[in-house]
Amino acid sequence: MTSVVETTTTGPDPTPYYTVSELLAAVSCRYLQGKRRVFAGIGLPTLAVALAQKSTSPDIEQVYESGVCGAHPPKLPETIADASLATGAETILTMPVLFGYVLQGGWIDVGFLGAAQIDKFGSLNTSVIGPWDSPTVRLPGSGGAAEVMVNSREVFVVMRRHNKTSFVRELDFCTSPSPAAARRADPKVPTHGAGVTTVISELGVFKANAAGELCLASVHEGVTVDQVREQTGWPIKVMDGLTVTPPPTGEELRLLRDDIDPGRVYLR
Amino acid sequence: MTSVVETTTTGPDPTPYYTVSELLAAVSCRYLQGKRRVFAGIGLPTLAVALAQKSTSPDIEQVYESGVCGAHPPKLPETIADASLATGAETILTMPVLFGYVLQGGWIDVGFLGAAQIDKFGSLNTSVIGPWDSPTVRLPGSGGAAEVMVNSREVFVVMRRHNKTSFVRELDFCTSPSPAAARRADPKVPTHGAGVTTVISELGVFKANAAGELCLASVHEGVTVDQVREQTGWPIKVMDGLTVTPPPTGEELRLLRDDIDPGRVYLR
Amino acid sequence: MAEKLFSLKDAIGTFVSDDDVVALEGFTHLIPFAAGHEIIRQGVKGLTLVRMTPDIIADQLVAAGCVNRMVFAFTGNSSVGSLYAVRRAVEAGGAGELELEEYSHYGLLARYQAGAAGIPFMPVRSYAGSDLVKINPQLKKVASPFEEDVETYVVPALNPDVAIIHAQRADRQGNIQSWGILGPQQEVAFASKRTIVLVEEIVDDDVIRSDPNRTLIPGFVVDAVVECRYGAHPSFAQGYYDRDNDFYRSWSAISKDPDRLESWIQEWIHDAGDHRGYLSKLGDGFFDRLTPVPRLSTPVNYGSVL
Amino acid sequence: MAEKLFSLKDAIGTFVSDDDVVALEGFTHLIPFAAGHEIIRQGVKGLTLVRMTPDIIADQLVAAGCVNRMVFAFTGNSSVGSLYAVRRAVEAGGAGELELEEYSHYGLLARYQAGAAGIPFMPVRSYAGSDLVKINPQLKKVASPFEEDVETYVVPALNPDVAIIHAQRADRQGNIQSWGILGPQQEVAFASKRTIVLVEEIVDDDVIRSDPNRTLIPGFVVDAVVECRYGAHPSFAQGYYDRDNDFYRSWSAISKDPDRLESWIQEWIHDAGDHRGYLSKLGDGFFDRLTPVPRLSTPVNYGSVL
Repeated sequence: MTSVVETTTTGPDPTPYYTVSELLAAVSCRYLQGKRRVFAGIGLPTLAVALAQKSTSPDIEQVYESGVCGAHPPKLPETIADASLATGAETILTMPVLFGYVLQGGWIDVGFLGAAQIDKFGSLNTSVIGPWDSPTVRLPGSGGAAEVMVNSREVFVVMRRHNKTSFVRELDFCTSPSPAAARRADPKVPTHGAGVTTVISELGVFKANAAGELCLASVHEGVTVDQVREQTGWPIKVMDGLTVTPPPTGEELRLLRDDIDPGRVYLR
Repeated sequence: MTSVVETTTTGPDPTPYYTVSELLAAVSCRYLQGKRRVFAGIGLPTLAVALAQKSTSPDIEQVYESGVCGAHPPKLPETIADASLATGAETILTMPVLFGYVLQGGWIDVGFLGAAQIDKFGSLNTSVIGPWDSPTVRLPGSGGAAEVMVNSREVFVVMRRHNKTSFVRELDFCTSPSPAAARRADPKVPTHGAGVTTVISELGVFKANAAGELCLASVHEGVTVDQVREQTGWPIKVMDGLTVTPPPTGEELRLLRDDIDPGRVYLR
Repeated sequence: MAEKLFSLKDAIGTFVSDDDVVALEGFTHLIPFAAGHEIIRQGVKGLTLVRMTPDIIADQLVAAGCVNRMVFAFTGNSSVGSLYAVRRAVEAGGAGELELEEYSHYGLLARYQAGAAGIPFMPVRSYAGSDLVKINPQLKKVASPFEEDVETYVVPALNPDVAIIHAQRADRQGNIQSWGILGPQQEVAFASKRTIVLVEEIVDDDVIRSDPNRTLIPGFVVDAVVECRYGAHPSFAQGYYDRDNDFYRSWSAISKDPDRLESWIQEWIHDAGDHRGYLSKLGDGFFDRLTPVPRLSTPVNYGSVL
Repeated sequence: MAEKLFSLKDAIGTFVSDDDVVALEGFTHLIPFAAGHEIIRQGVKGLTLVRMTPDIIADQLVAAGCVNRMVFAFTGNSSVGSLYAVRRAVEAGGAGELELEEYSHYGLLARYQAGAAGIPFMPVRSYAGSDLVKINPQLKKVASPFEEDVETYVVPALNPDVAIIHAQRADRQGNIQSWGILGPQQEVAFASKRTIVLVEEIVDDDVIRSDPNRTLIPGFVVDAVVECRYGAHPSFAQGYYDRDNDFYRSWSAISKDPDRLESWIQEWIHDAGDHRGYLSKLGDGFFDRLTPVPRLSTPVNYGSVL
């Protein structure tokens, strides 16, 4: 995927050029409407939440794994535990309180995750490519992802790269299982949230159907269903009423570029 | 028991009059020699620890159930959670940290407890006199006593009243069991500390023998072994080398009266 | 954002109902007395009162007939006396209208911790050999899967309907800051379905945001914030007013005599009308003798590079 | 009272031995880099490194041959790069000399919590259906005794031989104060058999005692306090210096090339001689650009009636 998508001008709002990062941030932001508390790492989720705060959802709040809630950073933070996140924050919780009481306690509406691999029910691999004890690539591991998956009301996954090695039939390693996979493996352990309801990739948007299967709900401008099918490791279902993703508006792009990330820290 | 014990002058140190409170505080203090961290409620234990700090054990530290460690109260505190305990303290821990990490974590050398009833292995009743569901007297309950008993390296018990209704053959209710009682009831649950090693009463001092049974180790001045036997609900064993408790010294009394509790808040 | 500032009357009226499981917490420090009085004023009935250390506030609520059941670890008036309304309701020959569920301190605290953390139970090191396990079916054993023949007692999660606590200060979003002795307030707020917090003062956002580690409870956990100066009296609020030890010492005589206790409740709770009326009865200058000599914390620097 | 003030060299020399289980903690903030460098300087071998987020410090310790086994939840250089020494030691075709024990964040944190609390295990809500349970035998299930047919995963207590952490300030008795992002430092200090704390500054007793709620770790838990200004670099100490993001970004290029990595360790750790030498190499004025704009906390009142 190239880093710049050229689009044609459609309708009254002249759609400008935008990068994949800008597209993913703007589309993610739209799905945050009506949500209150988002648990997210740094990067695209930061942009999406910041955009939501400045547009449709002024009261949306980002909770950071480092324990910071109600952050008012004087500059765009570069890590989930930046000094700037502590400066002027409303709350910094201890780690047992953040993971135990906030996450496990069920206070998070939307968890934002990324992954090296995702399967059709939204289980995620962030541990290894290849066998665990002799991997081709050692990835970072779960971090808090396993907890975010289990404890958020729902999970959004942002996948910058959409191909058959990232959207796979079978994960090399299941780090963060979907609720369906959790129930199948351990039927007596209660599951809580809905798991992954929304995947936003460079090609389109998948939404979970009633059975929890991720189905193509929207393709981005210039992308065809067949292209998505070719780049996905499982036979995809397409939702009734498939749409073409509305591109970022001029206002969204202006906010992202001028207000939120003028230094283009995440708007790569 | 009267509140003032008259004693005869013996030896070079002219023993003055002293109250039961003064006696219990001074005797308790002596057993604290060589101990580092004491978990204690307010009252006689406060006096004993303060006396130890000012005499034989300047580094001894009192940890309070309220989370205060390294207290430097500007005045004698009236509760275990006094405002004055917070003023100038070195540390105030949260309650989960105090009970979980400090107490259960095994950082306490000596726990100080009181009780309405004690049995010969040092199990304590602080819940009810009579049956639990229809008691003659409803007592306060465990509070932290059950945790102090289980988790301290050893426990001192101070019993102001020594008679057959307080030193009993069988407790009306076992609130805080001795390690021996715990192992008998639940052999697979590990026990940790030694339980009650020392009981300081108005009549004398009991020490636990190797089997954990409390045996008379010392009688206070003017008290006979037979008197203790008559006032104790179980057939007592007497330790080899039974001593007469050395009475409070003039210096101990001066410190208690002039320095530690000049307002006689606890020196009743 | 939902409006979080409530009057005390509206907070109790909105969030506390008959037959609720209500946790009033505060460990000697910051006991929510004003909230207890308002519950009595509104005539709430059938409550299960959860409190690690039910003290005078429990005696008042029991005497007023608000409480059917008490979940507790230590019930008494610290070392200065008894709670006679509670004892009359529990002891043989009394009306016997108060059911008890008895724990030790950490047992009940661990129930809050498990409730807050969404786990089914919390292991504790206590209870082997205690008669508490005979009268409380919530104290159970499980085997450790990590060692042969090792068991531990566990207590189940507790999720009260309502937590009511008192704190020193909050902002309008309900971010709650407290210092001094902290008690189980953070645990019970996270564990409960609804949380009401009374504070000595609502402060500017900047004050809260100047010291985010001091925020014990984030606003999203709080349903109602009530500004209620001196609302912890006769308990205390570190740095605002000390404990009214005279009142504590006077309670036994009031509580021992049912008629006198009833009159006290009528006069100081019902007739006073509200917390303002209660303070008026205490009188101008009442808190002078309880006003602390200031000892301010040394500021720390939360700054970062701009 | 035992003397608690140590030089960094003596603290590591006294309390860290070959084959120890050593937890170096700090969540992005307050990572004890200077202590890691001293471990490398002293040539300690065979360590089990426990760390929720092994990052550059882990890459350095692994490259220097100090570590045989790593217990972790997330290993990487935040979002800016990889840890190539760790990867070379783990990936197929590499030397394979690094054993891994893998958790998620809360799984490992809960192990510290159980270790600190003296309980055999801690229940967590994660791990059902995860492949982590297939490769980590420490993740086990127990049945809830409170509900029919309900199970929960549990993790066992972890009690490292040594905890090494960094904090902003302490007194001579080892009472440790920290603010900003707190990480798992309190848990790991209480869980470990020995605890070494590096601090930016040793302050007067009065400073610590002016704000006792800020004391995260009481002195009795701490075996050695080391005054070590800038000892968290390239990590940061809130209010003292910010994170050196340039260094983090530069690490991939160093780490990717084993020769360059070896030279870096030789030059910046061994040849520098000690932390003072490391700071000299950074140069005068180095921290100017990382010095925060002050944002001081509003003082609170811990006073009481005298």
